[in-house]
Amino acid sequence: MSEGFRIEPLDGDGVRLIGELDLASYDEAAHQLSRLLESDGDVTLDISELSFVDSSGIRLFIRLHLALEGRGTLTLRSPTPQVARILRMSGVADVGIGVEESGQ
Amino acid sequence: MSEGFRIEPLDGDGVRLIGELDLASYDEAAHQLSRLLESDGDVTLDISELSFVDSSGIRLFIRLHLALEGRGTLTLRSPTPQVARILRMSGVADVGIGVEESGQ
Amino acid sequence: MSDSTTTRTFAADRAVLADVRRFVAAEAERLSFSDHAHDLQLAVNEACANAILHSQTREIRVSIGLVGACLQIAVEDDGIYRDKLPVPEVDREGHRGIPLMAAMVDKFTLRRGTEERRGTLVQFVKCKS
Amino acid sequence: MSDSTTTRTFAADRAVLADVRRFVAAEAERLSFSDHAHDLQLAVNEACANAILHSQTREIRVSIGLVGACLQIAVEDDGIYRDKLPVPEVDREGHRGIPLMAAMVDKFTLRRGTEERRGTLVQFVKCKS
Ligand SMILES: Nc1ncnc2c1ncn2[C@@H]1O[C@H](COP(=O)(O)OP(=O)(O)O)[C@@H](O)[C@H]1O
Ligand SMILES: Nc1ncnc2c1ncn2[C@@H]1O[C@H](COP(=O)(O)OP(=O)(O)O)[C@@H](O)[C@H]1O
Repeated sequence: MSEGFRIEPLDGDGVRLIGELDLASYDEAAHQLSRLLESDGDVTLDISELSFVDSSGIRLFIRLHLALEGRGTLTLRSPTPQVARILRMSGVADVGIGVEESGQ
Repeated sequence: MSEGFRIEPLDGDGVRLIGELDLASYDEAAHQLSRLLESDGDVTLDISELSFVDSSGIRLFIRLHLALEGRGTLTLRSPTPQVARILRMSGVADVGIGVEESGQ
Repeated sequence: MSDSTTTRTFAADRAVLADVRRFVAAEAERLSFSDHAHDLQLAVNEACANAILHSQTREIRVSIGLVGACLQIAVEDDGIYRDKLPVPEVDREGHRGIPLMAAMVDKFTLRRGTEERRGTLVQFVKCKS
Repeated sequence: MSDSTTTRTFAADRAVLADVRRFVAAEAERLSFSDHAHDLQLAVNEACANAILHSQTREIRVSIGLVGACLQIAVEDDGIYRDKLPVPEVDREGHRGIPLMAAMVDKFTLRRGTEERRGTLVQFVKCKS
């Protein structure tokens, strides 16, 4: 995995994405996150410590969303302002991905 | 319909597209061609007199192809060299649309 | 662009696309670029179609001239570029206007119209091969 | 570009993308464009990712400098631009690299590498708002 990206389990439920999600970290991220799809229901990713996301990252979020096939909702929690802007511009919220900005 | 585009029935089977297929002629072309999908089987469009096609035209061909859902094949017959080049560049043959260039 | 630049203004209506293409072909011929007329027509057609579909402009200006040995075409509207990206995985559309126009020319430039400076400018450069 | 242009060469490998972004951020700071560092990083990241994925180049050159009051960045590979368009309706991919990079800057230019003149050049201009 790219030294600049990792995924950590959260105390309660779900996982936290940390670092930079790009073409270099895509494969490993996709592999790890696909396991979250095995259990039924909603998937929440804490992205408060995700400092950068590129088109590969957007692609990954949209693939996860489509893989859920309505069995649950993908939620991206607490993006930094810059990541939130890229998510908005990419239209991910418009296709049904939950984006919970801090303070909401 | 745009004065520069029309569709004519052929003597035998199928239809001929004549003129310029663009954003202006798209709606009427889509409407007329959708009727060809009602009968089962292959759909062949003679495009030897189609002098221009833009991204709307490519979109129409791909939609017809997808609407056939494998019940038959869409074939574009005898494109002019310029239209053939745009079809090649657009990858329509790669997704299963038949493109029969003259002399084949 | 040079002295011999021609500019024509078109209404932002899909019915003008055929006129736009005729204008491009005539100018390409005047400037000895007939060999490239089709590719230039298609590029300008796509840029105008985008202005018509996405910019809410009332008119579109198309300018054609020579810069050195190359033909340069500018397509300008008075709108704001729509930054929100489509999601092709979900909308199932091709969104091939910009890729197609870029593939038709040697150099493609996009200057997005914004709220502070309205007007999206698309510029094409085509050189003799 | 001006005298103060910095050029760095990177291997065409996805592992360099983090270095590319650090380089862009450092140069943006040097040239007083820190406010725009993120957008410039993302634009250059996408251009380099495309060179890595599509151009078969061995290396990528990134140049950053000022042109008047604007920052100009060039990303160049040694490959041939892949003209064949994807078919998003069928491949179900987003193909948002070029739309995304274009949305990050004021002006986006693409000069396609061809067999006769290899090397795709992507150029970004970002001005203070
Ligand atoms: N002249 C314009 N004014 C405003 N937005 C534009 C303009 N040209 C392009 N766009 C934006 O760029 C997007 C991509 O354009 P394009 O590649 O032609 O595909 P499509 O038009 O099918 O979406 C458009 O959906 C729109 O958001
Ligand atoms: N540097 C490059 N060299 C060769 N081809 C390129 C380059 N950049 C882009 N392309 C072509 O442009 C297409 C669109 O690129 P992009 O918008 O980033 O989407 P994607 O990379 O997902 O296809 C690519 O599929 C490729 O055919």
